[in-house]
Amino acid sequence: MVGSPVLLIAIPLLAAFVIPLIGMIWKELVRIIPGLVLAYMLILSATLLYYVSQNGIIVETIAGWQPPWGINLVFSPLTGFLATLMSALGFLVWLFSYRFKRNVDFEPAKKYFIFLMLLIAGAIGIVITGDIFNQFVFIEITGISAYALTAFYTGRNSAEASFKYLMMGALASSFLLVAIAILYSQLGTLNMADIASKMHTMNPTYKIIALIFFITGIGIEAEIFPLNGWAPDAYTEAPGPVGAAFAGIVVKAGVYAIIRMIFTLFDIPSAYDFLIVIGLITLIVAETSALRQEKLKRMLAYSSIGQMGLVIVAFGIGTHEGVFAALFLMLNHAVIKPLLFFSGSSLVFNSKEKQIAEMNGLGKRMPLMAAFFSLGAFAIVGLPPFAGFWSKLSVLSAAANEGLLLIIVLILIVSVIEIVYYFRVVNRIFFQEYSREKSAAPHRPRVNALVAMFVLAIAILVIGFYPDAVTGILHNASKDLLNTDEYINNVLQLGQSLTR
Amino acid sequence: MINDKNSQKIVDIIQNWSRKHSIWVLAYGTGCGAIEIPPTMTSRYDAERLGVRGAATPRQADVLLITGYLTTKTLKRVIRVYEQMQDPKYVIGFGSCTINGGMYYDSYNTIKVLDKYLPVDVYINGCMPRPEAVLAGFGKLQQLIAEGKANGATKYKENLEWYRGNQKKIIPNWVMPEYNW
Amino acid sequence: MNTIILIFIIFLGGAILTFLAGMLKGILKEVLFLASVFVPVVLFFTNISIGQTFSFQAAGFAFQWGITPLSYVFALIVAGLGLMAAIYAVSAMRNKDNVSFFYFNYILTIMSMLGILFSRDLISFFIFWEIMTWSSYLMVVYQGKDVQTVGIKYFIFSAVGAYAMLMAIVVIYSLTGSMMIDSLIQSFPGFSFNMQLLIPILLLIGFGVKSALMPLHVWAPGAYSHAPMAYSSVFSGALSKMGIYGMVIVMVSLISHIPGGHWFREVIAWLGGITAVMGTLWAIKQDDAKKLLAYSSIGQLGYIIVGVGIGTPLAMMSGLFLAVMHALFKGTLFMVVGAIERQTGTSNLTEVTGLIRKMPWTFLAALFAIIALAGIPPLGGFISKWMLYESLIGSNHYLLVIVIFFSSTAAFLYCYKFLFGFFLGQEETEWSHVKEAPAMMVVPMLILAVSTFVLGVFPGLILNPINEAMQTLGYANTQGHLWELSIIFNEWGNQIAMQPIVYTIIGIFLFFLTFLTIKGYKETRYVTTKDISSSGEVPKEHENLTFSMNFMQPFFRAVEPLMRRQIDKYYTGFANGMEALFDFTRRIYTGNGQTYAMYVVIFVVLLLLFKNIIFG
Amino acid sequence: MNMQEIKENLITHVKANFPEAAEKEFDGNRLDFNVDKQCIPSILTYLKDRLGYIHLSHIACVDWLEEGEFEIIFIVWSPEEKMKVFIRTRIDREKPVMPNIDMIWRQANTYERELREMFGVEFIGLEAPDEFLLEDWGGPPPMRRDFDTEAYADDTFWHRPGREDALDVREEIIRRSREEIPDFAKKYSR
Amino acid sequence: MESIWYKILGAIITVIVAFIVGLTYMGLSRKITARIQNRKGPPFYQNFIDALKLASKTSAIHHGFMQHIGPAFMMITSIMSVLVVPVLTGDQWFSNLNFKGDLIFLLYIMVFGPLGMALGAGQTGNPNSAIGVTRGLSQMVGFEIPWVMALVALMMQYKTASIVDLINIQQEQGVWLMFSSPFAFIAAVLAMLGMFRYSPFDIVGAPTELASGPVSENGGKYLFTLMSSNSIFAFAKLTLYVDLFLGGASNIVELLIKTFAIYLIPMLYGTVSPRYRTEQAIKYFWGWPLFFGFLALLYAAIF
Repeated sequence: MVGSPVLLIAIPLLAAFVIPLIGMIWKELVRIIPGLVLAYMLILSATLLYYVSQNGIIVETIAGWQPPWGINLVFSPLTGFLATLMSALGFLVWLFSYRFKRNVDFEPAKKYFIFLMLLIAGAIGIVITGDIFNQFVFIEITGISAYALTAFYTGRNSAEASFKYLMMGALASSFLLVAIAILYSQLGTLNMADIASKMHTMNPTYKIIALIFFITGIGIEAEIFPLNGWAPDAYTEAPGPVGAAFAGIVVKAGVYAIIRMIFTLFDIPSAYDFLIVIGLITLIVAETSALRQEKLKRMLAYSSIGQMGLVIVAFGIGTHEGVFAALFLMLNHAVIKPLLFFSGSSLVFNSKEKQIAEMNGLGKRMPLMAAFFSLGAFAIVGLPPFAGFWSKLSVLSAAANEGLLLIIVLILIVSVIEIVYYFRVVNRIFFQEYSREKSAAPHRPRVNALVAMFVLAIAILVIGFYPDAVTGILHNASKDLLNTDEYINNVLQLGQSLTR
Repeated sequence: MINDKNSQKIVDIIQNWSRKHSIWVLAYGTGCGAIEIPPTMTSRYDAERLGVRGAATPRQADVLLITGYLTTKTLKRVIRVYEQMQDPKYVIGFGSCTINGGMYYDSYNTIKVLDKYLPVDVYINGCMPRPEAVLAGFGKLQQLIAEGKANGATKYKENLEWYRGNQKKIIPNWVMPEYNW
Repeated sequence: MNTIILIFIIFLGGAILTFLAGMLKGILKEVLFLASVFVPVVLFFTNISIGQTFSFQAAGFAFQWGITPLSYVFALIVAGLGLMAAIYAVSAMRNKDNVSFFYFNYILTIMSMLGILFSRDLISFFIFWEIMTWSSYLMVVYQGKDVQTVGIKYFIFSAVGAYAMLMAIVVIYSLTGSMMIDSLIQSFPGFSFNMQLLIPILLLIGFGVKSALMPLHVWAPGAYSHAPMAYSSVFSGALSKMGIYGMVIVMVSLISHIPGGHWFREVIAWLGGITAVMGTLWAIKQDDAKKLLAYSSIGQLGYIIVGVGIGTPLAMMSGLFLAVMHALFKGTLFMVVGAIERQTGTSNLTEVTGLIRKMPWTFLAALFAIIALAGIPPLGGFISKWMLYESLIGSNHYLLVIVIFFSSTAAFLYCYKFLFGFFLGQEETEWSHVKEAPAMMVVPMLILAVSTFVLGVFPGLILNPINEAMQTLGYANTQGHLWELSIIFNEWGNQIAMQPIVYTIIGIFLFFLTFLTIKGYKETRYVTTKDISSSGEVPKEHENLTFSMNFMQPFFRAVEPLMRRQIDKYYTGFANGMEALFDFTRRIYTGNGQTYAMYVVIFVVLLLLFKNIIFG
Repeated sequence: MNMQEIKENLITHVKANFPEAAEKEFDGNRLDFNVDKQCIPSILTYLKDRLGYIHLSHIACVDWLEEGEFEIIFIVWSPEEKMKVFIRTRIDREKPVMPNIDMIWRQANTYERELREMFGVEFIGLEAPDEFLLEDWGGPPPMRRDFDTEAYADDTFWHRPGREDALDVREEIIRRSREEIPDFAKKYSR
Repeated sequence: MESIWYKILGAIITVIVAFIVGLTYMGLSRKITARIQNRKGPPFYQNFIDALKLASKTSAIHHGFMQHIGPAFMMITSIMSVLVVPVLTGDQWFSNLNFKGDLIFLLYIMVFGPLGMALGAGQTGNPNSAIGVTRGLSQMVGFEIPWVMALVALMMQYKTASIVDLINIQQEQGVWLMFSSPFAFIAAVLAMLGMFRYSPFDIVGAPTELASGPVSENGGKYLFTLMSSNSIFAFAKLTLYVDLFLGGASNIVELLIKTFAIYLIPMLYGTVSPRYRTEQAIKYFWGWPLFFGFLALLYAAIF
């Protein structure tokens, strides 16, 4: 044990408040400290994950209050996996944005890193908390920092996007609060495990209504159609690494919240079918919308929404394979989409409109960026031997095992659409003539950004060529999610923490 | 076997016999004489019974039949056609115009004497010669071939410079490939 | 170390090293490229034996690589043509931009094709299939022309095919719990009828796309003609055969076990027949030699599909033999076009004329290939055509044989057009500077061309492995009964003995060649092509007398009704309609916050209203 | 409208636009105008576009050797009115220059080339190869009246000497056919 | 080894006979055409004189290698087809290559020469030649279809692709195939009209229009080779028809009578027909001949 899971939340929160103070001492520390913090978190969570996989889950109580009364943190293979993923991504986002804006003055850098730390703290909090109200609080923390990061460029469009996000977020909070209120009024507890164990006693009507409000509330964060209106604008207007953070961290947390509700808290079987349907609708609408986009980041945003739809479909299948596939998808999405955002934002760095049409012929000017982008595109559409292939294969395989042929057909049709819009961009980058008037001027990214992208690219290739590197973790995580009883027992009996 | 003199003679006789009875005619229908060819070839006079047959291209033809006056412009083409024909080859001048210009004797643009430019084997007189005369002309040519006297092509080859000089006199702008044998 | 894995490691490492060596100057990348194609191919020919396997586990799937007699036949094509085209490519691609990228993709393509043939399990089959797809896609767009139309079209069709295949694979996996091809074949007869129908159809869509079967062929003309010619020869010669390879397995091992499967095979055979006819007709119409060859490839693949689809022993033999032959002659022809394009700068049949005296060796290769393509004895193309006809007649496909014969006769038209357009006709001064292609380009062409002749005289050389392959597919041994080293039989026992025929032909040819060439009292001389009997007219230097526009116009006046409809237009219309539809869905995201809020409210209200239906 | 009305109508129209044009009437469907050579393109355009004389039948040239002039005649035809109009103009014989009209009628190009070759009339702006009917022509324009074709032929070509006895067989022919030698033929007797 | 030399001798004799018979038939056709046109006409041996004259031309030009070997290609086709077709039934000496090839082989070896010739014609650079070749190839696509239908019908009906087998069947049954498969015979005869390239299907080498088309640059010995190859080829085709539909021939007289009877059909049809354009010719062949071809296939499928 190198530390307690609570540090995963506490340290970034602390860092967020300390950054402005330290900044007064030495400006550069504002940039360095988050990196150190995130690196520590990555090491911590990875070690904990290893520990958990060996010794069973960790349940940490806050201030000595035992569940179901006190707030507790659950570090299981699933939550640990997500937390590790998030801290790793957080680290890469930091690495990419270490010198993100050259000549930036003190203030925005400070703000940026404050909100990034808050964002990561909130997202990890959502994942590892065992208390439903606590989760709501973390969702709020994540949301608020996300609004702020959306408006980071302080332009008119950024403000508008941020405002939309804020408005939707406010709606989400209210629905979420209502749902929590219903649960509390009916069951008298806020602890997830406790709720889960008492759920069968609840009035079905209230149960369903609570579920609906939950889905609506968290669905806004998890980009479920039609609740995801904020997403394209926010992704487009936020800086590139923030888009990566949204896609890799925030949305993952939202999806986690939803599936935790449906898999653990509520015992409503038809909710799985609902997940499949809503996921498919999200997938189809998002991918078809992406086909005709003119702005790169907006296209990536829709693609991101579509991927989340696919994740939700995979979760909706509900079997071990389905969950495994969904987690694999989440992992791959968390690896590939940041690479696309990083390299894409580097490619259009010098363009005003950030249009796809401005990327003509950039492959010759910025070969490395273009190669990273193409690698990401190849991987995300699921071409072997890259990472995306295995997750797509798992999803299809899981669906086939359940006999859901129609889902397979729809997923594959959507994949074709995905191929079309990604390859249009790749074609533009590599095989169209560069024109001085129309194309964006080349931009040479800094070494830290290159390293960040390089790590992601390596990860794509490693997972692609040797998927067994991650499948073990994913299998553990999916077992953990599906085994509701063990979760309840572990939490209510404080799991491993008592024996520690 | 060809070197032997007697057998050469026999071969010559056979070859000349075949040439005599197989006359493929390339009719250069420049003037009004061309109208006399169809009656010669068709049912009434039927030149085919003598082995006379039309040829479509100079490569296949034995006889170049020049049916009438030649302007300087057409003379060029006639020379070209003649030079494209394969040995042995014969020329028949057909009608008065080829002999002495005929009614075009004072024309500023027609040649008057064909044999200054091409080696004519047989002239057929008349303006126009009727098919009987044409057949007689072919008969004369056959006779010459059989006797081995229809050697216009050899004459042309041997006296090429003289012929060429005459041709170039009225065709100053000479762009044709050289006839090199 | 296992030779199989060694081959793939050399390929992959060679590809990466070659790509990296592209950053350096000098001939390092060429050397690396040739080595990384040559070494594995040699390893394949020397160290790989049928039945040798290599197994491992990854991502929860069992992988098995090894070669079967059937895949050995196709691997011969891939390895042989791949090596020849590689030698050709080094010379053909010299001084081009980004050559190392070409080499990289080339090696990957060869590797993936061998991988497909080595795969004994569906998952690695699919992985290699997709690597082949995207590496070939990168080659199609390599020259940067019509990328957004031709390239995307190729990739969409490939993706649709591949995803159909993927769907079949996951369905098979869910049904059998195994990814092994053998276990699929074993358990296939036990599937329900719906699955028995669904799986072959899905697989055939996948394979049909690659082998340019009729409704799925629209990508082929563009893709074949846009790739560099050095690659197109592999593309058309070997890569399309991967579809045939899959089709053979599906046809013989799966469809035969469906009740009423022979109707299925009839349909495929007829599709192949229609493909052959339409490919041929469109090929005649093309003025660009690349397009002509592309359509011709479609037509030839149609023949192969007919042979595979009919599936009698003779038909299957003819299909596989034609697959080999097509690789040889179409590979040669694409190389010829590449050589001509390199030397003259264009591949338009109406522009280039009279190269025969400038590029005699190229002409010789083209002549052999064209004679083989036309199926004229004594070259190898004839053997395959003969077997195809005999098998069709023997199995009472009398209408199909007429269709095939029509297309095969019409093929003479484009064969002639190809040779005439490039090599014959007037020798124009515009092309008087043209020289023969470098030896590294000519030699591979000639080797391939001569091998068509060798296989024509001794078809048994390649029929032997084909026979072994067919025996593993469940056919009886046909040696001595349908073929011997130099004799082929039809199903009624009539025979064609190639050796005496070839000797007679050569004898007659030499006799008359001597007669025509004899000097002495017959003077034979050469004159230029300006010295023609054009009514006494002397063609001037700049006058182009070659007849090449509207070349087969009288023929098209007769067959016009057949060619009025283009399937491509329907696809384009469909795609445009889809884009318009998706443009509509895009408008769901209005960009207006109030609308989004309204969506949320509507969502909640709907869920609440229909909660009993949804969550009941 | 009968022919006379058509002619009067035409004359009024033409006169109104080209006052200097001198008309000359003929029987039947023919009408002549004498104009200055500068007016040629405009009057032809006018006839073609306004009055329906859409067809150019011919361009002819007459060599007025004694007057030192060439007369160029443009013949246009109206299919509706069934009327031929001759536009005549006189140009200097020493420097025969004419405006080119092949942008009005494409076929005028052919006639102009012929006139250029046969009479040496230069059409300004005529774009066509030099040679038309006469290839390799070295002499003066052969259709001019001062061109002596017989002398030229004697110079250029061989003549077969004729019969050995050099008899003038015409006398004998006339005697046999009991005809007189016409005057024009006497001119050519040697 | 002796038997091989006998075979070669037999083959040479066959070729010579074919040459003589073919030229004689062509001469007779000229004579008959002349009589129909109310002319005296040339003697029947006129073609021999022509051939001799062409052979004795003392110069010959070619425009390149392909034109030079084109006639040799043509000769391969002619001689190969006359060797593959059984000339005299049951005769050991003249069995030649009968058992080494069959109908499909014959179909394909028959286009070998024309393709080589077409290449030779293309090499000349004469546009007329190329035009003639395209017309010829297009027309070939026209008449091959009914011709192949007839052959396929025969092969299907009698389950053999060998010509010798077909002759044997006819002799065993005692009925000629022209009576037992009438539709195939009609289709084949209609296709034959195009195959012999007599009028109305002679647009390929139309003398006045195309300057004799593909052969327009060939003179002297090239033309001689082509002419003799044509005569041999004509004989081969006639013999093939006789073998397929008229029960073959066991002695030379029977052979001559039967072949001449077949030969009269395209010849007489030609003398009274004006010339078709290419697409008209193709449409002609895809009309009634195709219909009879289908009938033949139907007939073969039913019986």
